[in-house]
Amino acid sequence: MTPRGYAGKYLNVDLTREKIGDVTFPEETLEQYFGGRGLGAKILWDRIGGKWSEVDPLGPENVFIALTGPMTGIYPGGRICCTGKSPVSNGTVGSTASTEFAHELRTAGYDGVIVSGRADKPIYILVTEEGGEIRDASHLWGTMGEETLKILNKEVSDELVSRDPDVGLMKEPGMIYVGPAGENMVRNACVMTKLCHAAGYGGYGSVMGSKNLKAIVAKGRGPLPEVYAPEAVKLLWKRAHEHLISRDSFRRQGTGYGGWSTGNFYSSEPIRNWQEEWHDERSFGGPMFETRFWVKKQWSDFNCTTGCMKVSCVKTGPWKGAITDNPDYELQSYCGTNFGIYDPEANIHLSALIDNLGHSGIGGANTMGYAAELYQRGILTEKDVGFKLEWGDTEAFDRLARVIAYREGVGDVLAEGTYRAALKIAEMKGLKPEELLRYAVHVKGIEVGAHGTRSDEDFLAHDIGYAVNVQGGDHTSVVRDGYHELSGSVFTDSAVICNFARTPQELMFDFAKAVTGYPITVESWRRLNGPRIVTLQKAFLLLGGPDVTWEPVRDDENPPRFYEPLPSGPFKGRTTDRELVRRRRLVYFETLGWDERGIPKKETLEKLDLGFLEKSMFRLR
Amino acid sequence: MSSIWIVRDYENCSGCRRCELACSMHHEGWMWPEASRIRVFMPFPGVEVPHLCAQCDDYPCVESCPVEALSVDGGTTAVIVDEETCIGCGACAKACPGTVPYLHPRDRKATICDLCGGDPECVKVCREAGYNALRLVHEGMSGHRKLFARNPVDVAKDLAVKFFGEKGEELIV
Amino acid sequence: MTPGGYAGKWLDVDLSKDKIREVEYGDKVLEQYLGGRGLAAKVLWDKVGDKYPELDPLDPKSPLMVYTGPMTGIYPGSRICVSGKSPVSMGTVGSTAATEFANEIKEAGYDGVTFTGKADRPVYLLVTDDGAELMDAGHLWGLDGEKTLIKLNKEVTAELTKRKPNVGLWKDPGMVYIGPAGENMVRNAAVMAKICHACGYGGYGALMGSKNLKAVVAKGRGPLPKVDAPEAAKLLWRRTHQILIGRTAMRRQGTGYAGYSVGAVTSSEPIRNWQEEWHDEKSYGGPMFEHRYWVKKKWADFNCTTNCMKISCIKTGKWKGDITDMPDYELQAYCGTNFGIYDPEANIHLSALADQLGHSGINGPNTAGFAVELHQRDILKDSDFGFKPKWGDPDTFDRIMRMMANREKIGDVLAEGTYRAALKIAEMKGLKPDELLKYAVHVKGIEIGAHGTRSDADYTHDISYAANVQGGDHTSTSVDGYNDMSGAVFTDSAVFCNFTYYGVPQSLVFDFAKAITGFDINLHKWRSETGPRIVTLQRALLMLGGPDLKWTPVKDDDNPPRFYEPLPSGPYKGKTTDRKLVDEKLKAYNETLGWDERGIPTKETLKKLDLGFLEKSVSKLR
Amino acid sequence: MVKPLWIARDPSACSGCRRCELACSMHHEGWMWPEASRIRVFMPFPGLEVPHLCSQCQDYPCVEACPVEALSTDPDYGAVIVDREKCTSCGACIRACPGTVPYLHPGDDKATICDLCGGEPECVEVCTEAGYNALTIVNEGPSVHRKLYSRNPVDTARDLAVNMFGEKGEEVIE
Repeated sequence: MTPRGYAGKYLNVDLTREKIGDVTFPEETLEQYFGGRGLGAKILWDRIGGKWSEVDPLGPENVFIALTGPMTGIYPGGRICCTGKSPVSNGTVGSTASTEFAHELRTAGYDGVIVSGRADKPIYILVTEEGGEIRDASHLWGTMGEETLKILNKEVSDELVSRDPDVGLMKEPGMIYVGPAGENMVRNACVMTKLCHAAGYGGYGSVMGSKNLKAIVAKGRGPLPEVYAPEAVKLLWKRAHEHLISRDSFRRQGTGYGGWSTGNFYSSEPIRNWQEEWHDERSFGGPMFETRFWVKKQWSDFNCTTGCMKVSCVKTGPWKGAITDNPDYELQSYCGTNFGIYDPEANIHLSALIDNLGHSGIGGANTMGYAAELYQRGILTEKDVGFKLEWGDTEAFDRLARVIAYREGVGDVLAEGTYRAALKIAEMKGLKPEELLRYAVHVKGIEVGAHGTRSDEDFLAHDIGYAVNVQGGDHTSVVRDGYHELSGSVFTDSAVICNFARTPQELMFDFAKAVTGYPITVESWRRLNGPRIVTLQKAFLLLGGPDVTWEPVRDDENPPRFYEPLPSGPFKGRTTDRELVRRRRLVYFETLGWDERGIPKKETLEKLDLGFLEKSMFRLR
Repeated sequence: MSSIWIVRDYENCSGCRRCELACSMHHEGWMWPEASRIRVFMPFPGVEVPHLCAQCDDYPCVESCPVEALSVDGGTTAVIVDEETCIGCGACAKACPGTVPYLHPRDRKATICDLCGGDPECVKVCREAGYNALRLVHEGMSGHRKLFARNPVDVAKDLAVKFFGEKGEELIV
Repeated sequence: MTPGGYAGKWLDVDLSKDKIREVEYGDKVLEQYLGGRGLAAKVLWDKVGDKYPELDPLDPKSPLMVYTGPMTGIYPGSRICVSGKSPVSMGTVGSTAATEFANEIKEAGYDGVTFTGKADRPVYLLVTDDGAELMDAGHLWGLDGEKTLIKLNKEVTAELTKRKPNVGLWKDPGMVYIGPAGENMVRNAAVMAKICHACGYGGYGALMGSKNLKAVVAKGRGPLPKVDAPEAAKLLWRRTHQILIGRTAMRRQGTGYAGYSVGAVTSSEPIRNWQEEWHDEKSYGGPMFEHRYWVKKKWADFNCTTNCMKISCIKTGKWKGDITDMPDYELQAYCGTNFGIYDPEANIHLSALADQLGHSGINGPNTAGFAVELHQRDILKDSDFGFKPKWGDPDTFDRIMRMMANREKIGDVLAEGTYRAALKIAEMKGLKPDELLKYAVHVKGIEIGAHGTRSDADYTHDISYAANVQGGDHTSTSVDGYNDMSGAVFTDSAVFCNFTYYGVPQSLVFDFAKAITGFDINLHKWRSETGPRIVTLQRALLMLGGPDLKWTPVKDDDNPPRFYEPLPSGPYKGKTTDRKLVDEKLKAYNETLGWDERGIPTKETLKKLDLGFLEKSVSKLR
Repeated sequence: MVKPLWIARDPSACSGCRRCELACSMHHEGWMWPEASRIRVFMPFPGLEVPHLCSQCQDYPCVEACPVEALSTDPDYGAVIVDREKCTSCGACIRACPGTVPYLHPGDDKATICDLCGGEPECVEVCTEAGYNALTIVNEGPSVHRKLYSRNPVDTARDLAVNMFGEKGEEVIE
């Protein structure tokens, strides 16, 4: 009997042998790992856990997984979770993005798509109620995000209507796709969807690119999966929306006001590759985006009333026609203040370009900022780059983004992501790696989100937030204390719902219980499900390889720059407290039942039903 | 009285100016658009901008007053003008990033929105007409407020581009 | 003591002698004529008197009135009224438009301005709290509406800021102005406001042009005038707005949906110069304007919550950058179906062009349509135009309207308005006038509004235009000489918007008028005395007419010939205006108003309505 | 006379949250079933969401076109009522509708058309609750304009695109 809240089956695609079939997972696994980030990790272990260190993330053996969770589409803010062995951290990241693809997949009767192997020519996968099929995508290979979306929209809609002509108008399919960056396997490229939504962390765009997989498209017409207690769910659904509607300022501003306030209030915004974190450029304030550029002021994703997204459009000047979301805070900062740019119009242009190229707005822009600092310090010269790369020069960063996406010249090195680019450039320039890694702001290879830890005023990032995070610099899953975030981001990324659609925890967990019928509580998630998922991800991270393996404790650390004193703003001189980080790291390991080097202890693995990890963890102790 | 703020969505403003009438009727007893604490600018027809105090977090107007005629209402966070003390020098208007205060046509006293003690009349008539260009929210002090103290002509320039695209840049000079 | 609702002072500007005086009108005159349309006719007579028939409207001595009314600004939907001896009908028209100028001039302490004489160089009048002054407008002469407004806005705001720098920001001034059509004295040119609002009927744009008067600008900082019963007025103000807010369809669609429904449902829309009045072009429906072009969906004028106005903007293609209102029904019809055009984008362009050139959106395109029908009937040739005009081709009408505004080629003749152009072209082509007047759709020289009478399904019927002292003006059509006296005659004299009058109980409106003015004003008194007084005065002036033409009683009190041809298509095919009914109702109308059977006011009526001063001139007409 | 009630729709105010689809399907089908909702939100391009539902045209082309008289109009509010037994899923009503609004139900393949929830549409409730007001109830009697709203959502989206994005709007939808 299909577990409640699940469509009940997953599409399994082997691209090398062009074999497509359905696969299911025992109810016990679903109860333990739920979906998305958690279930993805378990699938990865079952498939390639044994030879994890040897698997090349960009090789055919790596598995690209797009999963929903039991609450996706039913609870406000439906998202898709992309995961697999990460080409950036060599561990795993539960990288989510809001998209209609998620609930379309579920209404087509699938909870996820698992892709292994490598296609010999560009293809995309179409999932409908009749099952999955592999279709040619050669005419799509090389197209930018906006083009891909337009062409696929029409092509698939026409195809589905032709198959069932008199059923009436066919709504558009949902889809996830990669841009040129993913196709050219830029390591931190992301999986794009809905023009400006991205599963940004983890570099899964390059994993799709490595499999010649241009897109996965889904269109279903069935109902959302049955739930355990329908009437309870309907009541909780109403109450959840009432809560979301009550948050007026967030609905009004979305994250589009952060570009000024994070820098000005919290001094934790990346400015010129994190050389500073404070600014007071009023030209970059929310109203300056809203009044001139927001053509739609409440743009929501499936089943969500927050409407934190906005549609911006540049209507005049050289970048006329650029369309993207507010941009959301991460891209306001990374494609704005991080480049020394405080002009909303330029910021919208660069955000739209980065989305269309398929770069990760955070990872890609971090690497571009890193290159600009090397240029500032003379390590990279105009000859190396091929053009002048001054801070604040939008044209230069526009070219740099394209050069990296198409791996031209220095772009080929920078396409390896900030960490590996640092090592390569050190080699090229005959410098010691440390001299380059000083400016690389990453943790475990994953470029840090736009929330610094030095001011300690930020609402997200503090001392060990990134240091011990199994998803490295991922700001959406920063660690607080090894306890709270387990029922926070670990839960939302496994139930695959939006972090911003959080309602009071009892309501969310009652909702989860009413949907699945599993005896989930905040407590059970914080003591068992959460630690189990995080420990499994920690194991992957520790195994690492093949090109990089992280050194326990030494690499469970903030980037060097986060220990330099802040040079400006009200918190000038302040920095992350290294001693506090060391102490809290130990407490964190202890809380999760890991030894002082962060290796999961034997009894912890037993307790969390992760016995299968003992053999490989033993070797690391 | 919890701290309140008037959210203003310029795009929704219809230009009916009922806020000016409601405000002046409340404070002056009769319709007096030029004595209303909220004044609707229209640098170009169709581009109407309601202009009113944004209660900046650092209150530059209160700081700039040479005779301390301006104070802050602890409850509503509104700026309160002591008419006797005010000498009509206009310092507060110059200090305000959006030049919101102005001298009353009757007695050249500084005139600034006092949020009607917590239940603004302008918001009522705007909501009644369904425009929601002015909305009352119960939110604490925030640094974003000051960003809304902008010269209405600058706001209008942005609105014109949003409404009319390229043509918008020629309309407000 | 000034009655409630009035600022109490009017400006009297002699442009020839650059002299500006302040005048006052006694309570009696104000109670009898109220303001706007009524007061303007009285002041016109007082200034001209029995020499009225000899007065050429475009002569410097011809006065131009720019008047508000007691309810302007206070009652929802404030407007300005422009009047004087009409260069088109030779009578008077209370031509109104919604604009902030109206409440600004009252806030500056004046109820209106009367212009006489002619300035030796282009000027504009600036009215502020400190009085009025004539400013140079040399740099504005020749500019289209949009540029005039942009320049004047900046210039006046800068000037006022310079004069009183530290009072804080100066709000934008209100203004009325003319475009090239007015400057070149196109007979039916309009007085423009707010880019797309127009005092369209009467040709007062030409009157302003003839005086070298480019614009009248006002910025006041005072309160709106005191009223007789403030608390009652406030209560009625709230009550009226509640009613206006309840009218969801009018607020949502404005008149922007009528371009389709007046044709498809009531078969009374001008198509190819009224040759047809029905169409079912779905491409011309409201949603086709709303989704693609309306960039602002709720645009309102001062103190009004109907917000029937919308703003359209063409963002792509040949006419990128054109901005106008929705267009409102009259221009959707006259700059659209009347040209055989059913494409919203072309209609928006032509409406914007008509507004920028300063044409009246109804009268100008009526003449343009008349010209193309003459070409269709081979009376006018390609050579007259300089190109081959075609129905349905936007460029044809774009060029004709520009030619009319700049009086080039045939444009110079067409600029005289449909009626006089018909006479001139008959002369030029050696034809009998009637052969051309057959296609001229006007009454008393004033081109008819976009509501036909043949289907009888619209609000315009048999004598709506025939008995109307303002000819083809669709906003103040005649009904029975009693009910219509409290319609537009009242709203154009109290000067507020028709759309905020219909749909609000008349008793409420008249209570509001009483609360404001303190006059003994009620529905019956207005219908039986005040209304008839104003209309009788207008009738007298209309029939005195001159100098270049005089209307023949009864013969000219009639619909245009075309309105007696059977409708060629649509559900009302074959139906037409019933001539017998027109004659009957016209007699009843004259009788109700106390006019003789030729429509000339009798001696007793003049006496009864306190219009004795007209007797000497009117007696000559009997 | 039909009681005055109509769902006024303003696509430019639609946020794309699709709660109307959920509320409608929960009401009619008992559970969240976007594709079985009588109102479906089309999104030909992100940002251009168009709620697509019956406009109760005053001449009811769909009712006229039905070969087996499965469609009728409800006396109170003039909604189109589908008799699911009689319906043979031939699609005639779909082709007859100027906006191709009806569709065949994914569950029982029968023609599915909005019945205005008997006068208190659920979709309007959730839309006004969220403050978008893309769907609002207006007490207006039948008028010729209703049929004009029955347009193919892609055409409406093309217009919205130009309105929102200017020239670029012409390129975003094939």
